[in-house]
Amino acid sequence: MRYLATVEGQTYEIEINGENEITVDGKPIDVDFIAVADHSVFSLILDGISYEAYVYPNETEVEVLMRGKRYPVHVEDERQIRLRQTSKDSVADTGEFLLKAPMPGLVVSVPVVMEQEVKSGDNLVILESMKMQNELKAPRDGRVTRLRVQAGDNVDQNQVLIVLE
Amino acid sequence: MRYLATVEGQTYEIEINGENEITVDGKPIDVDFIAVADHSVFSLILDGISYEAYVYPNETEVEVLMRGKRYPVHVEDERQIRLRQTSKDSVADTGEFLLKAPMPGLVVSVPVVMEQEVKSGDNLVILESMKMQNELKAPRDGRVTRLRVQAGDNVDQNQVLIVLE
Amino acid sequence: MIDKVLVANRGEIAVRVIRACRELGIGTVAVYSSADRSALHVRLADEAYLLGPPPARDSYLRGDKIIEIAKRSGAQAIHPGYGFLAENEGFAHAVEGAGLIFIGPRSSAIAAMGDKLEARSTVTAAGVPVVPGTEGKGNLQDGELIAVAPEIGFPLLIKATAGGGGRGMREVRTPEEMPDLLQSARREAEAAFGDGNVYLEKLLLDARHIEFQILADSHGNVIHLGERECSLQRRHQKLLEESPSPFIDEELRSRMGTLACTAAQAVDYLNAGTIEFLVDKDRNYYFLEMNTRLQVEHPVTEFVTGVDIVKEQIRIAMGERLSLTQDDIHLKGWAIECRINAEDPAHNFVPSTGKLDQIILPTGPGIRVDTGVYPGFEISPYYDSLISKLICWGETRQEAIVRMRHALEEYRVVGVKTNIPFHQCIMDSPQFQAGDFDTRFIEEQFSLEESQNGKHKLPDIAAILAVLVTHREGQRAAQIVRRGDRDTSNWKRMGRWERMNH
Amino acid sequence: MIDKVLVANRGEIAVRVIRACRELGIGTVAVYSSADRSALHVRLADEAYLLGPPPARDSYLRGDKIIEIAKRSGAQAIHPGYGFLAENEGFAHAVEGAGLIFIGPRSSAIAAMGDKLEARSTVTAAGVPVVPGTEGKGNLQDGELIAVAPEIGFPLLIKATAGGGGRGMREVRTPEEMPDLLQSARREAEAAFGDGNVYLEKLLLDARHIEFQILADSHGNVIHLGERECSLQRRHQKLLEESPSPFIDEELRSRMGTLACTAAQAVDYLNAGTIEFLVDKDRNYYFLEMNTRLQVEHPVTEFVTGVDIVKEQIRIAMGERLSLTQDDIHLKGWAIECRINAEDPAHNFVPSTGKLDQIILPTGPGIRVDTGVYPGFEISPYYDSLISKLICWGETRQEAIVRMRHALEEYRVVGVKTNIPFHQCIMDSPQFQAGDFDTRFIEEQFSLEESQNGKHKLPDIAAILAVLVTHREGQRAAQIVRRGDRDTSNWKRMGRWERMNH
Repeated sequence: MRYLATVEGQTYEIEINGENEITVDGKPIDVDFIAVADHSVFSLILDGISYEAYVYPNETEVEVLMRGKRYPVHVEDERQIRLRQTSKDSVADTGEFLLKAPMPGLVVSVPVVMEQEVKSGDNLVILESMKMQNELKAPRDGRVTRLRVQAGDNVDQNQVLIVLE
Repeated sequence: MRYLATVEGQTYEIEINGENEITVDGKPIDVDFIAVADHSVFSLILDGISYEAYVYPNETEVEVLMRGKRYPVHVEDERQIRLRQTSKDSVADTGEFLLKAPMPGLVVSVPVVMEQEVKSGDNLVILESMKMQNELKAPRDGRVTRLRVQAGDNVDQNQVLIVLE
Repeated sequence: MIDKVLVANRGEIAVRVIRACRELGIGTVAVYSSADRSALHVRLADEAYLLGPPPARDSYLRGDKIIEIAKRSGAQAIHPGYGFLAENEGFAHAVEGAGLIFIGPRSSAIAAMGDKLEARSTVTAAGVPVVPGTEGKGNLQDGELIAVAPEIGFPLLIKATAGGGGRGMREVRTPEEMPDLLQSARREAEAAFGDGNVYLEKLLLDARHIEFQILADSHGNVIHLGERECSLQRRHQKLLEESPSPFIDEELRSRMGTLACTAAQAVDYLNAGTIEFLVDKDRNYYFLEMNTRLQVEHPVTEFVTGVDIVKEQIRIAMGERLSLTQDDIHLKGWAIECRINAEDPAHNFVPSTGKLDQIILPTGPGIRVDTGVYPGFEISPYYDSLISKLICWGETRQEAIVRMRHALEEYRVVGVKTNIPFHQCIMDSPQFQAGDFDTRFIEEQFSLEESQNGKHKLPDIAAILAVLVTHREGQRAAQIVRRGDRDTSNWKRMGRWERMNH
Repeated sequence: MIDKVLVANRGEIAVRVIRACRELGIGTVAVYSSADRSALHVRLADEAYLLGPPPARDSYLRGDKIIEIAKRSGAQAIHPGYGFLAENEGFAHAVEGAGLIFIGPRSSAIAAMGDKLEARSTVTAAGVPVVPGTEGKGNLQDGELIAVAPEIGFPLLIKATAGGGGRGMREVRTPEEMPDLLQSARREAEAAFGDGNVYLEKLLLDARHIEFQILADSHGNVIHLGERECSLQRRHQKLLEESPSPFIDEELRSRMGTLACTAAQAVDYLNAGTIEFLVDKDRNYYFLEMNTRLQVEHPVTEFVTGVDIVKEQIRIAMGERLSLTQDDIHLKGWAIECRINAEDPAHNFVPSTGKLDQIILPTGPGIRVDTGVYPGFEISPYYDSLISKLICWGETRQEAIVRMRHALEEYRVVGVKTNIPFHQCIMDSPQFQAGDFDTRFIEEQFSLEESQNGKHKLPDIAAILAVLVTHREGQRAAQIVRRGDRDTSNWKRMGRWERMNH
């Protein structure tokens, strides 16, 4: 199976041939790779050097956290590479901004109302989480078209709070 | 659901009525009972006193390990109580002794042969595990009727090694 | 005599206090909110009683319930930990009024030091220098504060009169920012402390935050246990502390320590407390405030002095004399504490909640972990994000740093994100290693992104790991699909079987 | 100069040595058997190389491979830990021959002390008293040993000449037992050390096992770091050690310590070593043997002296002078170590293997854990059962005991059984608390069953817990059955759907 992995502007072509055998940009390398403690933490021995990292795959990238440093890696497999090569990005900019809760918490106040025009930097929601009050601000000018929460609501992470148009 | 729990010669009649409500020998008691770290370790708050224990149910009894002390508890539910009351113990003593491996390990030697008459205390198997040699002895006089292992075998815990008759 | 103590707190500090009591042969009573039934302090205490629902105002801030539980359970004393009711004069007073012992200062000293304005006038009168600000001018309105601000000069700080821990605190760089920031500071202070009053203070640049631990018994003895360096802060929250401070020599330590004892004596202080100073680059020092309680960072002092501060608190509360004199206190080696928070340093430090699927703690010599969590515990969004403290001791500062670097790497937390990578970057920073920083270091001179441009970069290894994990996940997904196929064919088989038998 | 060390061991001691190297800025090379790919020492080292299949003779005892890996990886030195090749004179000699540094004594000293018979003659010549036995009589045959036994008197001990750690050791109470026990001792010694030679030694009753830690540099300096009390043993395996010993006062410590240094000097000793003594109830002491390596129980000495013994070993190997003199060594407070073994104390201590599903470590002040495992790791049957060491320090012995009691209770291991309950019973024992025990205590005066008849018995709580868990399990089983029903009906639905569509 062939993959392209892009990290910090550099792309590596990595092919997985077997349990312990990969090629990186054409060079064959012996790897010894296991999961530690079932998941998220992985141990890799490569040419005798012992590495360990957290690896978190998510929708858009694979996050690798190694020795306190974070590497967001974009990984494509063969199918995705083909897809990308044959299609164009067809998603249009809808012009909507969805204010999502960056963390779970309690809505302390919502200093805007429906249809209100707001300026970039205006407070949209005051969210309390872990004893800190967080001011969630408008990233650009716009108009409040949906208002999904009110003071006193408990919200989950990534829950949509307000929509601007 | 009604249970009989016998520990150290004393039998308690315990009825579970709800999530937090039990009766012990007829007395209702509020309990607050949760599993810690998913399994094996349990936390119980009873009249404000906080207890914690390992609880290991196995085929014949429930082993409770609390504050360094071990309590083997025999638990019967309603169905088992009825069964016991209506039937007699019908298992006959077969006269066989199955020597099982008390631990996983390597068989170092088997100083007996088939059909050999052995005396109580004779070595049947020398088993090496975690760098210690363990002499597995005959618990009574008898004759070797089955011999399932030989020197060099790796055995699992509870695997039958030798049968005496 | 005290033979049972109620611990009016949660998390690592409740656990810390429970441990100290147990070792003194004293029984312990935990209190908890319904979110904390499985919390470590509930598990470790001899007794545990429910306070109420998760929000602090309904549970850990319910002083009335806490006193009632103390009396009902037969506890003679209450240890407040830090935060929650620890510096609430009214609570301390109510505890005293209920005939119980408050393990901390007298309520009068909390009042004197808790109101930042009064504190500053008191210590000024005792000859201790303070940072210029609106101290001693009463609780001013926004208009008055805006008017007086230019006299103090910009930049300045808005601080909550009743506050601490960075809550209700705002930095103001220009006069124009004053109205908005006053409003948000008051709102946060009101929410955090039930008191929206604020005051202004000059913002010292190139300053270090250095504090002295003091102990005072009821027989008039006051000693200090040396200093803690607490300049590494983010949003005015301490992140990392050490003792001693690389900035302080024996002469300055002795001078400031004596002054700290003087400040404590000015309010007839009892029990453990901390005098916070700002020290500018010319070694001028100014009294900032007194924390009339146990501090989060007390373990670094314990490591270098060998004194168990929490046990001393309890002994003092029992009326015992300090067993140590100032001459007995010598700092040995170096200790560093990293506060481990459940937050994602790569995404603007948003709090991270959820179940701790796995924790692998660092172990070995010179390592201490104070924690309120364990694998399997669920981090709720109701309380602060501090989940544990990692403290390392070394014979020298250099050794303590190296030990901490490796301990941070060994410390594995799966299930929530933590700021461990952030601490790793600080340990790797040449400026930190050189002891060359001030209170602005983290926010102005330190960058998580830049620190990643070091010599130890391994993008190729990251790429290989990312691909190996992606491949493994893909194979697992394929297996599930295959199993799904099998299930479908089972269904089909079952269907056929059913047809045949109907 | 040493800038890379190969650690020829596994488990907690390999991890301990890796930590010391890292803190000295020295690179580390781990070696491992195929059973240990995910072991902690492999995870923490900079480099890791496979030795071979799980059995020690094919992996950790392959001195030839280890030396080859050291040379290939560029390591200049090898640390042997304890066990495996640590006291193998041939290995030390081969390491020296390969131009590498053996972090330990010279091979000549290992030879002199490793052969128990030669050791006893050497120290006798140096004026150190020894336990009566067949020392200096060469390797006797069974017949000769049986003949000489009555001269020594019963009870006596058969001990492996090459041995240690209780392997190849047997107690003999009557002359009749001699032949059988000689045979089994030789067999175990042969398997453990590749050398079936044994000797006899008088079994001292009411004796304590007390050992002195010594450090010797290549410049002729020898110091001791005080004693360790190691009398608590089961089947001649140490279980629990402390420092200082409750039996030793300053005068005796000084006298025995000086003697220990003399014994070390008699073999021109280099690096860390331990002189073991038996001390009878009249305070007569006898040289037992010298362990020419790091001991399992070294952390208790580290806690009370503040000396990092493993770092000292490395510094000595680099040719440095000891930085401390005898006058610098003062024992502060009290330290106790419990060896945590994967074994079931309730079932005759059978080894327990399997996956460590969960580990909750004790934390807080005065606690040190040295471990070779972590949650998720699988305990294999190939190596010894020691999985970690829990070490507690206290200002007094009493405090150390209380801290240990609670730490043992906090230490939760799920997946394998451990001897933690056994240690808890020892901590609760009045005799242990009074310091009143000898080497026979565990086997003759201490009973796990009897200790359970204490005042803290809670059979009613045990009954309630047993029923609550049984009930919960029953409900869970019922749910699975119900889910099975639902699945069946899905199949039925699917079947109907298929009929309709065919």
